Amino acid sequence: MSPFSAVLFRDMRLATRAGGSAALALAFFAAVATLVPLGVGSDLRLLSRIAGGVLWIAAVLAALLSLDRLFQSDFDDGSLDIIALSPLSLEAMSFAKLLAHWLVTGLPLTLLSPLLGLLFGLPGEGYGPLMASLAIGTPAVSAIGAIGAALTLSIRRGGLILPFIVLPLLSPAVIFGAGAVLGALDGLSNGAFWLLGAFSLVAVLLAPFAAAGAVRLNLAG
Amino acid sequence: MSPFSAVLFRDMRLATRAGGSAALALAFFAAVATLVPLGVGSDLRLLSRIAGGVLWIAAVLAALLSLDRLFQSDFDDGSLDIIALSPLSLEAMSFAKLLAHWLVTGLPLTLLSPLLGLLFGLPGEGYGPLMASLAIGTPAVSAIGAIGAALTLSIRRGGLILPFIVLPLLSPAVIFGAGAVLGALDGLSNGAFWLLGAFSLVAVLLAPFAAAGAVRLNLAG
Amino acid sequence: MTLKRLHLSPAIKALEARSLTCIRGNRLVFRDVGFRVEAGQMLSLEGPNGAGKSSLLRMVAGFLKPASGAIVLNGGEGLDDEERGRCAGWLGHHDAAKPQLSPRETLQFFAALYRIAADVDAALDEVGLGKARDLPSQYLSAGQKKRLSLARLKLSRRSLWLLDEPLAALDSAGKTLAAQIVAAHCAAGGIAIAATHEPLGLDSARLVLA
Amino acid sequence: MTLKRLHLSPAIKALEARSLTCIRGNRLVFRDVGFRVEAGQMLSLEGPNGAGKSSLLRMVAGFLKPASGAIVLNGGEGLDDEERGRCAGWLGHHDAAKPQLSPRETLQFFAALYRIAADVDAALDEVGLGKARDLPSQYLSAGQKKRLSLARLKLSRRSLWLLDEPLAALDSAGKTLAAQIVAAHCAAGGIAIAATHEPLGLDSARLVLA
Amino acid sequence: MASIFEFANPKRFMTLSGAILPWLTVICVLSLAAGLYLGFAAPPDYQQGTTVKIMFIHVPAAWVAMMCYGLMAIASLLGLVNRHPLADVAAKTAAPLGAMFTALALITGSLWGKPMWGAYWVWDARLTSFLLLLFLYLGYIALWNAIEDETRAARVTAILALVGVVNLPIIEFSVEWWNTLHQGESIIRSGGPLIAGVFLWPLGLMAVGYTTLFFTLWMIRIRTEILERRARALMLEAA
Ligand code: HEM
Ligand SMILES: Nc1ncnc2c1ncn2[C@@H]1O[C@H](COP(=O)(O)OP(=O)(O)OP(=O)(O)O)[C@@H](O)[C@H]1O
Ligand SMILES: Nc1ncnc2c1ncn2[C@@H]1O[C@H](COP(=O)(O)OP(=O)(O)OP(=O)(O)O)[C@@H](O)[C@H]1O
Ligand SMILES: [Mg+2]
Ligand SMILES: [Mg+2]
Repeated sequence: MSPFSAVLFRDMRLATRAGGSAALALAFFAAVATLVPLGVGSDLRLLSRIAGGVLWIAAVLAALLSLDRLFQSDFDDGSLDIIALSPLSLEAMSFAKLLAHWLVTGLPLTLLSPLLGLLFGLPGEGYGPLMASLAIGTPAVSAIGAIGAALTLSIRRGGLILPFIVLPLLSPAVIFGAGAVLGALDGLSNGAFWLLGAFSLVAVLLAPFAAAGAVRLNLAG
Repeated sequence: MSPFSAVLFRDMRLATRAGGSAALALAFFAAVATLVPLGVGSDLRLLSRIAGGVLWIAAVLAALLSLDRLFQSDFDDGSLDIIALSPLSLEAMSFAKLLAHWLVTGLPLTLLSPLLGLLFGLPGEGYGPLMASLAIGTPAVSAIGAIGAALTLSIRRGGLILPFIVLPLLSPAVIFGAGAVLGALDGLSNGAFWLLGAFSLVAVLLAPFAAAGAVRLNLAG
Repeated sequence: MTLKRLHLSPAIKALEARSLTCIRGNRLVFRDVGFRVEAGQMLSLEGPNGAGKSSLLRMVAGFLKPASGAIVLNGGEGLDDEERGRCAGWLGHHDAAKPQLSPRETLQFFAALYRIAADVDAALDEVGLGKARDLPSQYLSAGQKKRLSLARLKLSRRSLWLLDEPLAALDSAGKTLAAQIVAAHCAAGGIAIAATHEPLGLDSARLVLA
Repeated sequence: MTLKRLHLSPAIKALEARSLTCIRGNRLVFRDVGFRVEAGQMLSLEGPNGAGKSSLLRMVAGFLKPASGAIVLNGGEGLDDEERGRCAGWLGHHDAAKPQLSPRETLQFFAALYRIAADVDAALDEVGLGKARDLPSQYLSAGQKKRLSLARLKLSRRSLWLLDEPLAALDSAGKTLAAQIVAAHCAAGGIAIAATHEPLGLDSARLVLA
Repeated sequence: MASIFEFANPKRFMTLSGAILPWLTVICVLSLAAGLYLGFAAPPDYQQGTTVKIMFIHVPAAWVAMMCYGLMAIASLLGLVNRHPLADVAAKTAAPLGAMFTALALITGSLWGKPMWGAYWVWDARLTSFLLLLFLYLGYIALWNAIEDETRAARVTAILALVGVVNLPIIEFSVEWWNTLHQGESIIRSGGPLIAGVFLWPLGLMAVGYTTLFFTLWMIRIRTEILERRARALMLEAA
């Protein structure tokens, strides 16, 4: 196993152990899917209209919930020191970590999204765009979240500052993603998918470098 | 200063230090207030209809986000051992902690709610019920969250089991709380406030005992 | 939600443990362990890593229930676990220092929590933290954190001290200081039980867990 | 995102630190500290709590930049901080053991990360963790965690070992074991720098920070 | 002091359950077979057509799911108060069964919903409260699995079960209230289908079948768990 996949698999394993963050996608999904009707009422027409937006917001919030620990726990227990001295560059490590994060949160959320569509009475033509937009866009959520997590590393409980850093960066993803779903429902063909894809690509390419830079600064200890 | 207020003020101080959970209410508020219109579209009629529900959901999610560390960090760093041996009973400690949590999250959320109402175009008659329902109901959120946090104390990253435990227990609060706002908008006078108040009272009275029981069991270490 | 009144720990004449068995996560850690300590005495817990020293201390504090056996104060006056805990001063593995709070804030919190009217600054000076008094604990060195724990222990007016590796991370001056503090406690009629891989250099009974 | 190839640490002939100054959070910790260690030697860092031993180790590892001065390998071949780090084996204060992972999983991860083909089980047996091999690390005792760190250190084929209180929490057998491991490393031409309040009992140069 | 060593002598339970189990199984199989036969033989409902037959597997599942929570809570209370390990085991083993029956009711219900309401899911009061019940079960199971130490896990989860039992009626009520307050969506809920004798018989038989199925499975799981623990205790003794 290469150093890269060592980090990737370890992070995924940690996430899928009892109480790990893979449960998060599921738990958060369940939380949001039931809370929204309880809060806004059970009218299926209304619910189907906001399904795409709700899922996108859930994706972002789920990322926020788990991302602050992306580097923090390795930092606190000294694992980051060990990793920093390994043959793996911090850039590659950051990429492995964000990939693992996406695989255990973004991907399951995407795969579960049709179920929420069902619960919210989403019309048939909405499912394709819903899944596609999440599949294309959630990598950006993990990537930008990783930058934020690295930036707030040395701040105790930085997770709570994270929203301020991450949200403005992420709002394009939410706009394009939810926009793609709504557009499809209204029969509009729009450029949202392309924009979302481009945004996601840039985010994923840049994030490892930004995150590694921030981690390096924080290693002083 | 009494032992009770020692814990209360310490927790509030920790929450309001850089990166503490007082920022949480604010950040989450900002997140929800900006993301929801982005996600579901800017139709003010729709937004004003869901404003109450959205705020209530935000309150619950914000609680989930911060509550898993209510006892966890004291448990991890040994503070809980010190507190358990103090003259303060674990019941009183649990109460101090949930009170502190409410003062730094539920209360600010309540005070900020009119701002969100404004952003979402809430009609004038909605503001009173919105604030009142949050003021009455958010203590229940902190209380039930405290039970969940204590139950998941000895579990690494127990925060991710938390949603499943806390959600069903909290659903009455969301239903009554959001229901009170909607009812007011529709001009219906309903019993939601009374029900919410009763629920909140019961939750706050029971929580310290349930939480203390769970903490005691988890102290084995 | 009552505040117990036991905050000035009653003098303990003797602490006795009778054939304790410890099971953790379905594994037997030790069985049939017994000892007796009297006022003014110190007991050293020894034994290899994983023998159960820390676990035994947690049992005495009342955190961990023995699978069998009993711990008895003063020949069996019948204090329950929680009340026994109210006699105990604890110095554990962990610092119990919040990273965001300074040593002074940490001790002030402790004093209020334990209802102790104490000169916090003097206590900090005594353990050599005078200069680092207002630095967030996150920035303290390992030994400085341990010194903070020592200061806390000393402030607590508890008669039964439970110490888990009290010397770890301390420099030689710190070790001497720790030993002095424990010696003074015993001289005043207190009891100390210490798990340690380094002798404190004090007169003490020994209990070796295999 | 390149994978560096330095994973078999090159033999180091000498490591030299020249008039290092350490400033942390606007406080001067030490100034003008210099030393030189050669292949096969060990250096003990001594000094009171808060003197800056841990900070100095982090400087040598390349984590912390000196405010002034330089650290030079082999008389100045010009490896940068990160490359110097690739020669270093690290045993820090923290266990670097994930609570959810067992010792075996922890070592397997380490071996893969450092591209070491090693018999993980044998390494665990050697440090006395054979029985606790599959227990989540969360349940390890303090000394067992330290032993896990020792196993990791031994597996790493790095030539420059940086050790922060390697003996803390170990029982006497564990201390002997740790000393043996370090001695073997130096005998094989490695360098060890250890900050410790308890002598390892090995021949070593001493550097005292005031 | 309950401990693994004195693992409160469950011998009586073992002999008793060993004697009852075969009979229970026989009743279960017979009533399920008869219920299914009568159910399929029943004429299609004039209103709901053949889909009415889903009722026979749906309704008893819902009943058993709720009964199970009650039993789990009682066992938890006994475990917490009397410290009887048998009660702990009973509570622990009831939860997955409860979750299973809840899921069964949800799945059959939503399969029924498609022909009846035109959607697999609507936010109806009963449906919603059942979904919340499923979460409660899942949370309970997850908590059990996450705590290594058995005794501790039993006590901690017992607190959850009891808090849940206080809250269940409130959930039930609030959901009912929530759903009837704001919307008059045309859910064919009120009244329900007229239950004629032809439907009543198979339904009753299925109810007996499901209930005995539950108790059979429960007993088997309790027995297995006891044997496992005994084996572990013996290993400890030997260690
Ligand atoms: C996921 C969907 C559903 C769930 C979770 C669900 C849940 C339940 C529950 C909990 C009960 C037992 C209540 C009691 O005995 O008081 C029940 C009974 C019943 N359900 Fe459903 N149900 C679902 C869908 C449906 C559908 C689509 C129909 C048919 C239109 C239906 C018809 C009935 C009938 C006739 C009873 C028995 C009548 C009674 O005892 O009140 N259910 N269901
Ligand atoms: N929750 C747990 N589940 C399973 N095993 C545990 C648990 N907690 C501790 N143990 C095991 O119990 C044994 C005793 O641990 P303890 O911490 O009491 O040892 P110790 O004597 O203090 O050791 P050290 O000298 O290393 O500090 C160890 O083998 C440890 O692995
Ligand atoms: N980030 C920081 N900001 C401010 N001061 C710091 C920071 N980190 C460490 N210090 C201070 O630097 C000094 C040196 O710390 P260091 O951990 O290097 O000491 P040490 O020699 O290892 O002590 P010990 O023997 O207790 O382990 C301490 O006084 C500490 O308070
Ligand atoms: Mg120990
Ligand atoms: Mg140090």
